[in-house]
Amino acid sequence: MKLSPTSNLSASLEFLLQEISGLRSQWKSPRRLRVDLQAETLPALIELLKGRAGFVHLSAISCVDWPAQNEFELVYHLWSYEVKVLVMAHIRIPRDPGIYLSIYDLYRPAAFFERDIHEMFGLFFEGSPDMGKFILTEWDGPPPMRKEFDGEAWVMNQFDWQDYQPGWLKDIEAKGGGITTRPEDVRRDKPKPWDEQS
Amino acid sequence: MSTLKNIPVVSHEKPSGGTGNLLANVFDELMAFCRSRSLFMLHYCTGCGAIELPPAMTSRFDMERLGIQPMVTPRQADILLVTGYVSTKTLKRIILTYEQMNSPKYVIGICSCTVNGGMYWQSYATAKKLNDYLPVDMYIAGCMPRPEAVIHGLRELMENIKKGESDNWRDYYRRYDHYLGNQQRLFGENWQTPTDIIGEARHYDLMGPETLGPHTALLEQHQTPLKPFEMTLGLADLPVRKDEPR
Amino acid sequence: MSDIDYKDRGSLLNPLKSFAFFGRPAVTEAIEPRPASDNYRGFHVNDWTKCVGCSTCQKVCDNAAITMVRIPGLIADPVKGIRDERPAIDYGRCCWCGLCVDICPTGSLALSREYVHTCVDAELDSYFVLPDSSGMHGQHFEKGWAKTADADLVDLDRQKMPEMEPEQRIGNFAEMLLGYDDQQALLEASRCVQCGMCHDACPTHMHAPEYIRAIWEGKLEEAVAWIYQTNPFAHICGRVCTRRCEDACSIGHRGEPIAIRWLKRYAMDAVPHERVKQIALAGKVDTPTGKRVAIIGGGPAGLTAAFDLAKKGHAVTVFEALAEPGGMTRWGIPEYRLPYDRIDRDIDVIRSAGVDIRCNVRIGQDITLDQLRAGHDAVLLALGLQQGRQTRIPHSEHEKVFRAVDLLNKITANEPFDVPHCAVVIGGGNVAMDIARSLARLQKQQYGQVNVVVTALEEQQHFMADPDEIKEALEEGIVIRDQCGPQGCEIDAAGKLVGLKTWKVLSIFDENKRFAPRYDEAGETIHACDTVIEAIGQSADTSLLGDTLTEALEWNRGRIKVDADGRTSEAWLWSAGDMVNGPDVVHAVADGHRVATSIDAVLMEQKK
Amino acid sequence: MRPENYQSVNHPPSNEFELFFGPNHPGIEGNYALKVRVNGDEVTSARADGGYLHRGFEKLMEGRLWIQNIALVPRICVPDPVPMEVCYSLAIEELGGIEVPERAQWIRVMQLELSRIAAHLFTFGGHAATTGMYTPMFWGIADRDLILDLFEELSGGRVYHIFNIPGGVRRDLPPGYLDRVSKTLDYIESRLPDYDNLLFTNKVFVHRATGVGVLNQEQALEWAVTGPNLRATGLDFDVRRDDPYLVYDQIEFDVPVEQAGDAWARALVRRSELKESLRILRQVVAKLPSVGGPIRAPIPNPLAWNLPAGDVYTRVESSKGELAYYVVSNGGDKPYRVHVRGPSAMHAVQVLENLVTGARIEDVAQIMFSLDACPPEVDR
Repeated sequence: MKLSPTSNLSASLEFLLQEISGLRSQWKSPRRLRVDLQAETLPALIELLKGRAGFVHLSAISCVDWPAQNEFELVYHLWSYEVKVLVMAHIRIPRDPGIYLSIYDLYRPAAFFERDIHEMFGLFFEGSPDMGKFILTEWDGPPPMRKEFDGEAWVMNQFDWQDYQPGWLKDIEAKGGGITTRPEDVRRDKPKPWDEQS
Repeated sequence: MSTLKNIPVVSHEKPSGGTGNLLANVFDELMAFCRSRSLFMLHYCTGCGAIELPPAMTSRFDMERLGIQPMVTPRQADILLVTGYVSTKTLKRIILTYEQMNSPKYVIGICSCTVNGGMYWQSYATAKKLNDYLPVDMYIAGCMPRPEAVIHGLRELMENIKKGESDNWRDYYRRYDHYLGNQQRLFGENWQTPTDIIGEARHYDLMGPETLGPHTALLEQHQTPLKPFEMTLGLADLPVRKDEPR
Repeated sequence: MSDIDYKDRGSLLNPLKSFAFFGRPAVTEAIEPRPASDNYRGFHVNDWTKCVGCSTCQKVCDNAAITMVRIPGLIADPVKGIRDERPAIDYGRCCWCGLCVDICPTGSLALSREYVHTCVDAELDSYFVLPDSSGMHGQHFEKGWAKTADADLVDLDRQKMPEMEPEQRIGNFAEMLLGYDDQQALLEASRCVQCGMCHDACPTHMHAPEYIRAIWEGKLEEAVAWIYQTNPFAHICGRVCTRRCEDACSIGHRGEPIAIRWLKRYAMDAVPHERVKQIALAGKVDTPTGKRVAIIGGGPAGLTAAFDLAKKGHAVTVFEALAEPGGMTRWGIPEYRLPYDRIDRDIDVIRSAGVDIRCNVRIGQDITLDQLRAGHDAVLLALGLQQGRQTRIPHSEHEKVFRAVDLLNKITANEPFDVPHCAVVIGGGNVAMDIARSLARLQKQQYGQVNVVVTALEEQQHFMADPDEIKEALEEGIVIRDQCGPQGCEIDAAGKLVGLKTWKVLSIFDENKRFAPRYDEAGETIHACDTVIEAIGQSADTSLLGDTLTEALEWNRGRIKVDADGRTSEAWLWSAGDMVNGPDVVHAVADGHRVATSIDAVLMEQKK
Repeated sequence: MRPENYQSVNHPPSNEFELFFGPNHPGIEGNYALKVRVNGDEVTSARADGGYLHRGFEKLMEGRLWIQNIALVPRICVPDPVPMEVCYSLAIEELGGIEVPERAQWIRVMQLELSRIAAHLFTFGGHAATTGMYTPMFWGIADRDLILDLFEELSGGRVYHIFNIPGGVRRDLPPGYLDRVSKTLDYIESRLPDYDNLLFTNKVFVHRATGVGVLNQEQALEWAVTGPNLRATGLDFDVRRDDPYLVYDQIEFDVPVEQAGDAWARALVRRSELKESLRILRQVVAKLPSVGGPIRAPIPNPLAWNLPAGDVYTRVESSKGELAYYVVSNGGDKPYRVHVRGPSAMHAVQVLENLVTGARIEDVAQIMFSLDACPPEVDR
């Protein structure tokens, strides 16, 4: 079956997707179809979409870190120039060991996105042409986009800030005033008195 | 560069007191005047503030009427314009570039980011205070500053140069240990640049009390002698990727 | 598609057409900086006369560029919600997004059209600026990006409290305000900008920003925990607090303040009572100290002190003269404003802390003060103000002239009395409204129609009563006649009360701000009625102290003199609450805490 | 290492050189680098090297409130910031179920098209300069400045407008603004023939740009090329028309298409887009006075604003191609994850590497500018 923009789009696309087992689909808007499926069946879906439904454009691969579930969520955004629908295919893979298959052989742009995700999340894609560093070549910390990496704390530890001593501040301090709240103070959660007691 | 010794050393210290020859400083002042009227600005877009430089350079705000024009090579540039945030990766290149520039040289930090981190104060990827790593001559406030503000800052810099007040480039030699220490803190102990700042400081009589210190000692410990520069970038190791359409 | 054909390979001569531009004036601007546009986002200016130092700008700043600086010499008035702090901007962080301007609750902050600032390395301190209205370099520049009505990020309108319609509520004493539902509470809580002015203004310094935040986050138990940090009269204050906090609220400068009181009420009502008890008693000391404290008076001050002391392990006994504890909150405030089951809940929490409350025990009659002193290590007097003040106008000793507190007491105790067919209330405070509205309800129940007149010296907009109360009273059919100075009760030949004579008030205070009303006799009015009720204030009945003690104590204008901690000149005796501070629930609570701290410190010192 | 240790460079005994092309190089757009290997004049292989402008936006945004991020997003693409703001705002509005008032939508379209004109004028200039012609650059930048003046008047900022906010826009139009927009449009329209004479029908430029960096349609689809670069290969696609957002479905405009897929075709598509943008703007200027109503839907207090949990993928057509935001909320007051899909991420890495390989060294800069690759979008 080949999709055409004139046919009843949502029905035929859903009919096509029935070939994938364990797949749930949901129309979020007339041009956005969310698909949740098992990680093993994703290559089959992608092959199906590209081969039979004209989804030739890989718009992006997004990665979301869910440390509580110990999972990475990968979202493949695929667009079809023919039927003008964007399919967002969501899969979950375990954070450990954090390895998944590359779709480079089907979509060339995947190389960039997979490399980026590898750099930022430490998720390895088997079969991707280049998993070398691209942006973070001078970075030897943990993959920064992982939730457990607290960028702000790292920055506070790594850098000093300007210690401004302007004349007006000295005058005010001489009169007994001065800085009461620094911007860093309001960013911290206030301590709760009952936590101290216990 | 082996001809370094042949370059005459010019003393930039003004003779103290007014007892000397009235004409003694005339040459220096003329030099300073001329210098201030032909500044070459290194064409390096380090951050987002660079977007306001093309308007400043071209017809509308016309930097060239001040004698300032972009220069593509650091070897001939006088001004290093750091246009906004500098990521760690860029900062390394900026320091290399700065050290390659010929003295006297001036650094202008524009935008908030060069002062105290700016917008990206939380970012793990950017350096926060430019003056930790390089001596800065002029700051221009804004995020980003308008071309008028940039030109205003450049005029201030010209004025300072004419008066002989802008000589922070010496500071880099005199307090090299300080700058190197901050660089090492950010880039790691093994950090070294191909320019021999200590040697140049000795040669040009620019040694200061803080030229040498614990950080330069660390540098001497870690540094590997510069080998004759092989023209290789390690590209051979990387897979050559030429996607053929199927 | 394109108007240039791709097959058109162009011409070498085409560029020469640009010679048409030869000799035309250049587009180059003058070298001096141009003036910026009308809403340019340049350096900050801040109108210090409008700025209240609420630090909302600091919270919205995404670049952590704003530091609050305390400046001695500026006005600092927690009651009005003004701090002597002003924002200082770090131009090494600022990105001129203008969010601080759009969110500024008072509208004091703006961005100017000034945009040039340069400095050398040694002058880098000039990047840290304390903006005032004079601009970055003291030169005058017009305001650029300033607050406009349609771009305001502050939500100025509060969620409307659902309430019964006047027709529904007038015939009964059911609670007239229905309370926020979850959605309303969430929306109302989300309006808060967490400035903490309310915390500063509150006599007992309730953690209002924290519990509002917790309500917004949906953590209602955490909200209750925050409330119980400072106030065991949580249900009561959630309904009838005089809410100094809302007067200080920085949103209130241009809009309606956050409904802090209703949010407290919402949180307290939403958490099950048993859970509230557990939360409230967290942190109670397990081991008794062996010290005994007697508290005279079961009102807010006494019970707050009792709660605190009991949590610290002291054995506390409260002696209450009336049948139920709660003081004025129970005996003075009508049920439609504060249902009795809510008072019972608060009392239950206090009781569960181990406080022994003995009702119907009148000091001096059932037990003497000396006995108390002998049996306890400390005694706290928290009698409250239970005597109504009298106007002492002619014929005011008539039997149909009542004190408001006495009638309210009767209504609470469900004691029968003759409900007047037509009543005139003297006084413009909350008690006057309470009695007027209570009588109106009774009249509606018994006679089917409302006939109550409230007269007061002040103009209606200057009444001491809460504006909401006045509005609701009017809705319920009560007539308000302002600027009426009572001159005497009219008695007919049979000795029956027939009215109240008033003169029009010209002014209330003299030039020294002393109470000295001047009247216009021509404006005489007779308000026909069968009952007159005086609601012009209360005083304390300190007769139980006995002559010796009254002699021994130091007094201050008719009130017992206490030190900053609430201790009287007698070392074993403390005093707190309305009898020291004047009538106010939340003040009494604050006082209770203060006295409890003092008593605890003294007792623990003794123990050592 | 001491000065006496400096030694002269040893050249390898062949025509093969490996060069750093950037980051400090006049032929590179922004702060970006290519490592190229050349054999004589011909580039035999190339690797892109990004990250010089990396600020970790996606991480930063996770640490800031929904509304605070509006100041951050325009910085992701400096020459064309409005699509960034609009795309982010659209994502939030979709997550929060906020209905944008119609007037705000028209104002957004106006900004988007003004920004597109500004970005295209900038790109022409750069493209011309890489072929050694500086006059178009001077003209383009000076004319772009007139658009920036309009932006300054509207939003108070020349380059970073920060004018679009979730729910709508931040201010209403200043009085008489549309007249000034019209005047500027007239002026720019009158300049188009001059640009044609100077650049697009200049035989020197045509010869220099034809056949350079040729992408056929198959390759373009293969490498996920979008925007003008894709349309230059003959594929008639524009997000504005085919996946409409805002009020683009009420506006009449054509999608310019070229067939050749080389640098000139790409320049021509941009040139025609300028005209289409002018046409859109004329319609907006005509329409806006009749669209009343508020400029912003009411949004909650920004300091206490939770968005419902969910995820959304919004995309807009920026001057560089398809720009998309993938925003995930876990119900909190800050984004849980934001993924920015900049169009240049494709053009500046894989496409550029492939197009440069086999080209001549002097065309490298032209290829990069003709792709209109914007490094900050790649690095984020």
